[in-house]
Amino acid sequence: MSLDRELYKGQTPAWCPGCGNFSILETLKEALSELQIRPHQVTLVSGIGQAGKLPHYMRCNTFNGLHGRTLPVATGIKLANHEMLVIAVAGDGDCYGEGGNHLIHAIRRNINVKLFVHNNQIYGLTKGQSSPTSLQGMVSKTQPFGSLSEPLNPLAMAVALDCSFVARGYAADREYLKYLMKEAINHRGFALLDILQPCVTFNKINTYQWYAERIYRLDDSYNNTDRKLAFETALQWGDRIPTGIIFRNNKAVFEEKIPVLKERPLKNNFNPPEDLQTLLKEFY
Amino acid sequence: MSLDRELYKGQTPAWCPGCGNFSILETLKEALSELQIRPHQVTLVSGIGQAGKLPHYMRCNTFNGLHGRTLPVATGIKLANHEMLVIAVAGDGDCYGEGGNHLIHAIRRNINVKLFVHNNQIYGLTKGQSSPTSLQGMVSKTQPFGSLSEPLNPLAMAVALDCSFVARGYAADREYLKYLMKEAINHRGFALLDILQPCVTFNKINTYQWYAERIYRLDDSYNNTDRKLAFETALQWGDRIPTGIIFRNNKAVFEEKIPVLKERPLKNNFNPPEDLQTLLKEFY
Amino acid sequence: MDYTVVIAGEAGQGLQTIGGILSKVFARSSFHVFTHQDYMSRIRGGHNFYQIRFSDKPVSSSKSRIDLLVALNRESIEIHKDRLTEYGMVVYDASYVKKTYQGDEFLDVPFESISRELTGSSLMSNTVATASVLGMLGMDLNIYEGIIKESFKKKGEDIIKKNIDASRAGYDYAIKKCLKCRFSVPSGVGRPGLLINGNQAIGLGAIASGCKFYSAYPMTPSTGVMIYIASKAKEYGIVVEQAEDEISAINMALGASFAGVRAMTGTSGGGFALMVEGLSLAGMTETPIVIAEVQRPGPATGLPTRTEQADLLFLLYAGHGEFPRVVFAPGSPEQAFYLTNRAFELAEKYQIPVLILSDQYLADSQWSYEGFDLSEISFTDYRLRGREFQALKQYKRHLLTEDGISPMAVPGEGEHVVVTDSDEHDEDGHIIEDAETRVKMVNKRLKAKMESIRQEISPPLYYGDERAEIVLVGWGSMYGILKETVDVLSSKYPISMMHFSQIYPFPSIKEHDFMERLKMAQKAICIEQNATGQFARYLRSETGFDFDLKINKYDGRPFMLDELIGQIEEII
Amino acid sequence: MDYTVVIAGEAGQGLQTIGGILSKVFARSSFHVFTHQDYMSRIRGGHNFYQIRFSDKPVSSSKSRIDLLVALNRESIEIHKDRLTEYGMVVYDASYVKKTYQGDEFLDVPFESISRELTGSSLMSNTVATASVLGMLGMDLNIYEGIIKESFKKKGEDIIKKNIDASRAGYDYAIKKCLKCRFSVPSGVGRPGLLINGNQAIGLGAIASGCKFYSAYPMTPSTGVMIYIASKAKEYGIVVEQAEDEISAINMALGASFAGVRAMTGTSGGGFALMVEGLSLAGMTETPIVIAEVQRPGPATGLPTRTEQADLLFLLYAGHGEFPRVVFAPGSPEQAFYLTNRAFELAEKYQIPVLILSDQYLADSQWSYEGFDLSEISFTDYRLRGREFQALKQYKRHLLTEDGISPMAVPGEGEHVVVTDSDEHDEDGHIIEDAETRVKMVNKRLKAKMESIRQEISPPLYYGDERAEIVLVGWGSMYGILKETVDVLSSKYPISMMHFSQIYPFPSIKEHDFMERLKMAQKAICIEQNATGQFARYLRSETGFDFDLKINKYDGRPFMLDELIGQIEEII
Ligand SMILES: Cc1ncc(C[n+]2csc(CCOP(=O)(O)OP(=O)(O)O)c2C)c(N)n1
Ligand SMILES: Cc1ncc(C[n+]2csc(CCOP(=O)(O)OP(=O)(O)O)c2C)c(N)n1
Ligand code: SF4
Ligand code: SF4
Ligand SMILES: [Mg+2]
Ligand SMILES: [Mg+2]
Repeated sequence: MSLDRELYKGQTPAWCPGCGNFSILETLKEALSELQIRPHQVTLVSGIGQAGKLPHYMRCNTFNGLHGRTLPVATGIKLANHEMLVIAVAGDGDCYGEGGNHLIHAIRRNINVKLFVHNNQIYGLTKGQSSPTSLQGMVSKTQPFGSLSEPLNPLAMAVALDCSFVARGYAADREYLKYLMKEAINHRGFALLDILQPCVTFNKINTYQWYAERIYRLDDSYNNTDRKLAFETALQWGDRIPTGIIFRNNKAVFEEKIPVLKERPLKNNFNPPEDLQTLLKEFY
Repeated sequence: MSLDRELYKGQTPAWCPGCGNFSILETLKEALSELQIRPHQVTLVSGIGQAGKLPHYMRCNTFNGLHGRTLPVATGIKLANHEMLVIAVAGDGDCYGEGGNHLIHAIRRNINVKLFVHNNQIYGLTKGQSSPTSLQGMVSKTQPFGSLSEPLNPLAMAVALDCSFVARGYAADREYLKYLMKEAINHRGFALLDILQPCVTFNKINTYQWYAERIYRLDDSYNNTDRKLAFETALQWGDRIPTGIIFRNNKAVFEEKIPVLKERPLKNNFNPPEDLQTLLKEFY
Repeated sequence: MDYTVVIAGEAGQGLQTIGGILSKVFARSSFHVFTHQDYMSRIRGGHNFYQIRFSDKPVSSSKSRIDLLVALNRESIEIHKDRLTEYGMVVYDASYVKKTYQGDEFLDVPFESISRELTGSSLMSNTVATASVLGMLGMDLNIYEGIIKESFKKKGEDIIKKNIDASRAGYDYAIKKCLKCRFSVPSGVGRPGLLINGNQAIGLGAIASGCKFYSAYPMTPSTGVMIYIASKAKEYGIVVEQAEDEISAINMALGASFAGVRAMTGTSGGGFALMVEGLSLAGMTETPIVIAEVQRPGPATGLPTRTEQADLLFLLYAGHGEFPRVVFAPGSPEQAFYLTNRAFELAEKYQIPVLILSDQYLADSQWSYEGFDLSEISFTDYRLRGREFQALKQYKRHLLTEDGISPMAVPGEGEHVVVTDSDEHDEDGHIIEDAETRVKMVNKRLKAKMESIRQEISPPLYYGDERAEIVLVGWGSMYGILKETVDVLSSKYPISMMHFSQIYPFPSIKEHDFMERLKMAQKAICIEQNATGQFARYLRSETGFDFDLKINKYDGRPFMLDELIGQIEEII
Repeated sequence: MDYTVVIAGEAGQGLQTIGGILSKVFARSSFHVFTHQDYMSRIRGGHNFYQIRFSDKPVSSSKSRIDLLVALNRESIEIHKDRLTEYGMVVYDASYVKKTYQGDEFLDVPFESISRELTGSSLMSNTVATASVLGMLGMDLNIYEGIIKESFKKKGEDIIKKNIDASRAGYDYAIKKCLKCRFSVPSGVGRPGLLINGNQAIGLGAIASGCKFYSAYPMTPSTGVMIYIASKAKEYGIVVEQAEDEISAINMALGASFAGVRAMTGTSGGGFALMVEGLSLAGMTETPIVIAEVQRPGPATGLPTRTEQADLLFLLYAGHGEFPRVVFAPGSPEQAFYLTNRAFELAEKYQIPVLILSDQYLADSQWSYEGFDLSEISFTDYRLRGREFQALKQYKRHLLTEDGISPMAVPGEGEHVVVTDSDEHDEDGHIIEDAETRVKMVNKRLKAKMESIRQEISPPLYYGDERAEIVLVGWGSMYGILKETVDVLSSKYPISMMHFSQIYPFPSIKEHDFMERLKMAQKAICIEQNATGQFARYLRSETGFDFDLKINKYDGRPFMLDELIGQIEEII
């Protein structure tokens, strides 16, 4: 039995009509409702960008922080309350540009946080500069000679870092996206779900049509526990772009390795210690 | 004919006796002298850490900047003067921890900068906290439960990012290290050379002996242009640890794609424009 | 004659284009023009407006009341109709907004259907709208037609013709139907004016000063500086690099500067917060850099597209440790242009970071001018290059000198090596730890230089009654509004303005007597767009002077002329 | 009786162990102890020293002159021998330093060969050295033996025995050979003392306040706080996380705080520079956080292991936009302990960032105390949890209230959702852009709270002559030295100290009359460890008061008591 989706109802989105973000929002609500996760049982942590506004458009605990800093905040929340489902919602500029370092280290930690990246291959909110995933040659007002850098392949990078769950979804393939979201949420460990998201206003290259012509779902026979295969699959980008769970493993989860969190969430342990004298004694 | 190595003579190192940094320093001088690169033709950019002190211990142009920020400074220098050889000298904490984001994006740019990482798998200068490459379980005063994160594999990450030159050296294998340094310097494009460097004071796990038992040189038959093979090779870490050029490609170099730099280095172009009236006219 | 035209609608409806063109027409018609923009942090929808004031007398601020409202949607009418002046008019497209408004003040011009009839598509609706405004104002269409020809040159004759047809139809329609229009716009006297906003002026000033390297990370409202410079990169041989983050942006610029080029970065408060460590690095390594900080209301993300002046104290003291800096806060695009040049000169001469503190109000406001005097722009190359460098017997990057300025050579241009260090260092640039060298270096780097730098700082600009009893004190983007306020109120009161644009170091009160004027005034009012009165606090820390009257606005919107005048009259 | 013992040698020779043990022996012998450390930014070699002063009267600073120098290498003798007092002694191992010094002041104790003879290895040389000092001082060996037993408990009886043998041998040797020793150390009166340094005191204060989350990136001289807390993590159920950088450190702590635990981070100036955007985020989201900033000389990397007070103004105004904060600068470990507790209380009560500004001098200096009064420690849980939260009909994280304090609930503990935002937001925490809500939120978040917070701030500590003509003003780590200076000079002059440890907001001058004292003084001297007189400038911005006498030290070393007294007497 899914929960009533009205439960998650939030403010009216300020996104452009037709923006890929709408489907991501609706799909997330669906996934949560099907998983029977109530609004107060999940915290969405977002940064700044169009993607970062998502939590305002639904109802749930929300920390909408700084551009690029979703993962540290999410990590802090998860460590303070590991019973909470913590999802970081980020843009491609947010998470692969400004916040790139945190991604590397969140993956290394394998903290049980879910990262959903709205990858529109552009800086949307700031009006169309190229992002780390923009294709080479994309011209913008700040890149008059076109984007000169090789686009970041977040999935290949994640596989290289032995990320415990690596997947790609597509905003317009909602059924599959919902499945991927649910798998990511159910996975124990850090999960990166990169979601290709058309930006109808600024990204005139990677349009709905562009994606539609290229995107396919990985089939059931695909072995997503094979790291080398995963690496090869992650490198596919061109005429055919795979979506699905590229890689997963079952390595130990960060917060489970911390002895202090064994018995209860840190937040339940908020009182100061009573035996301060013991501490003081050591200084004599 | 090599240049006289006295040319590069600098201050007396303040490193601990036996530290792996000494061989890196001497090897670098040798490599430069054999390549006949004079002190004023190279700029070393370093951060803060034991590795970051290296430029003071030789003679050459030096920008010893902030912890973690070698690559942006090096990028700025290279863009201002692409005729200069620019080498960034960093520690593992410096470059994979604090500065992790810059590494990703320097690789994406493929700026023709060389990055030599003194990877001692520890924070040396700050007295032995674990670093991003420390093995799991390494206990330190700030990690009482041991390092809980999976060590970063910089080579696998670089291969995933399609870095144009990816190599690993070992401080104590000086001949080979010199070869790798020279190859990195001669390569056109961004080059990451990760150098395993024993820290005799704080790293009691990854000692000279530990490395000696594991390290081998990739043999001549190894095809370092095969990205998948490179990925597999980069993942080797355990009983046997490969050194050598793991991966290379010949993709276009960043600064060569910038039309403005076609004719001469930016620094030679320092005068303000004469036709300011033209600019003004557009505003009428 | 002094009219305010407001174009209002949703993001994405093209109101910036209409506003931009109308302003240009007014400026080319040799009127004085002042515009400001009010927009939301979204790409489509919501409510934005573009406000233009033009007059045959100088204008440098906006007013609350609207003479002509171009309403692109229904909401715009609801929001702004109470702001209309007595004979104010609203022009709109009733069929588009699906409502017909009754009343003399409403003029329904079918933008869309005119466009569609003439060109087969609704694409030229905005052209119709623009031209109808000119019709209502009784102005000529020539200048607008000229602009159409320029802007669509690349798109070909057909597009030009369609636009011209659409504009004529809109124009004629408005003239015919707007019987209630009482506007009377004289035909221009004087020469066409230059129209420029704060961001462009900083970019222009940078290029004029020989800036060859600009690295930044996009951030509203500073991105305009980057966009302007990027648009000239190819022609003027400039490298513009979008960095992965602001930390990288400032460190790249420092690298480029070290290597021998004039370098700059720009951002807003949140991005600047990330640059603070790099700022301190510039201080320690004595690497010149110019940083534009275009403020928006904080803290944190705040109101990303609005205006505030709340980063002043932050900028004055940003960075750990002590090092010299200069902080400028231009009051107008003109000041921004000249001060950016001065920023580059001082940065290079003293090998220091120079900060240009702007804000969204200045960044997005256009001012008109007869022109800029390019002969006021200076350029001195303070670096040791080529032969001069080669000829030296020895070279020490951080040589101890009496005035604190060490020779700054371009690495690679001579056999000597150039060494600098973020650690405390000796004259050679090598790391040291002893107390003696430390003290010498602080004395050289900070103390010796700071005193000379102070000599370079001009006193505040004083405007109005020489013996004013009321002195309005402001800084940065308050310039235009304070100046007009003085103009308006000077008929009633002995009033003047004291405007600070060269903020730090504080202008020498030994050599300039401006503090006397302040002390003599019966009422000194410090007017700032922030909640805590940062400039007042700064002035007190420098002079001990305490304002007892302050006007602070912190809702993210600029002062309107009449609003400020009202507030002043209330407290004096 | 008032002796200064200095242990000097290379990094890595174990002088910190010797110094640490000797200080502990003195404290346990019920003497008053003050130590400070001088070390280089390297792991081996160079020159470091550890200076201990102990006395039967309270001591809170170091002196230039040395009564007993333990020289672990030759350089140490050369560097420090001129600092010896009239009957001062040097103890050293002539065979190890390969030189025998002539003169009554030199005592050669063969640390190494005694160790080798007794234990077969040179490993116990430092034990020999430590004990020889006790012998020279004519003190008892019991306490040291007790310490040996405690510290080597885990290593087993054999090691304990070897150390005890070595210590006895060294002790006996010194007593026998040191015929020139004139030290006279009374046997302790009173109870053994607690010995603690500034970093430990902050860590202890944090744990005592219920801090459960500490995320940081290592940075000298702040790392000690992290190390102390980490050492107690398991026992006290604290999560200590080494972040990938300082940006992550502060954002993690904010996340943890949002989720319901008391959280803290610590760093030094350069790391703090990277946290500034996060600080502003704490301000906007009203998330409590405590940040320790342990200063070292800047700018940039500066002198990483030395001391300075040059980040004051930076901290007061760090962060873009305006938001409330509290800044404390404890003057001693005792103050650090209590103020850290107060920091947590205020952070939670007002939902603000609280900054603890320390420095290397305070961080690494040990003070002795009879004890700390744990009943002075307060704890109130200001959060809405469990039933209380569940019982609410509705919940708004940023509810507008008269005192500006909104209910802070722990997410997940009730059905209501907890929403906050770095953008300007409404009561629910959702993003807004309108002027009205903006103004209300600034009034709530900043203005309403700031006034109540000011009421919580205590006036400066006044010590000495009530009608002093000379008032020494200082802040932070200047406390100990100023206090002793007053003690010494009060026989000659009517002198007093005014010490600020609760820096920001500035203590209310309406409610406290400390400024009157300052104005009445004939000479007010502001004494700071920085080059520009930051506190003096801050005081002026708050009160208009201008110091005409200032003493500034910026060589990275702390003031010595006699040095400061000399400087004061020179200018008064
Ligand atoms: C520190 C900082 N730098 C820059 C910005 C300005 N900024 C806001 S959103 C954004 C990029 C948006 O791109 P992305 O993250 O891809 O999100 P999208 O809008 O495309 O969803 C930038 C640069 C900021 N808010 N903070
Ligand atoms: C912003 C900042 N954070 C922290 C430090 C303190 N710090 C100096 S070196 C260092 C780490 C050193 O480790 P690594 O980079 O691996 O270099 P190594 O000393 O091991 O060569 C740290 C954390 C600093 N200087 N600046
Ligand atoms: S700009 Fe692009 S990403 Fe942003 S709302 Fe519009 S379509 Fe979506
Ligand atoms: S601490 Fe380690 S890395 Fe640093 S100098 Fe000593 S041995 Fe080398
Ligand atoms: Mg994006
Ligand atoms: Mg290291």
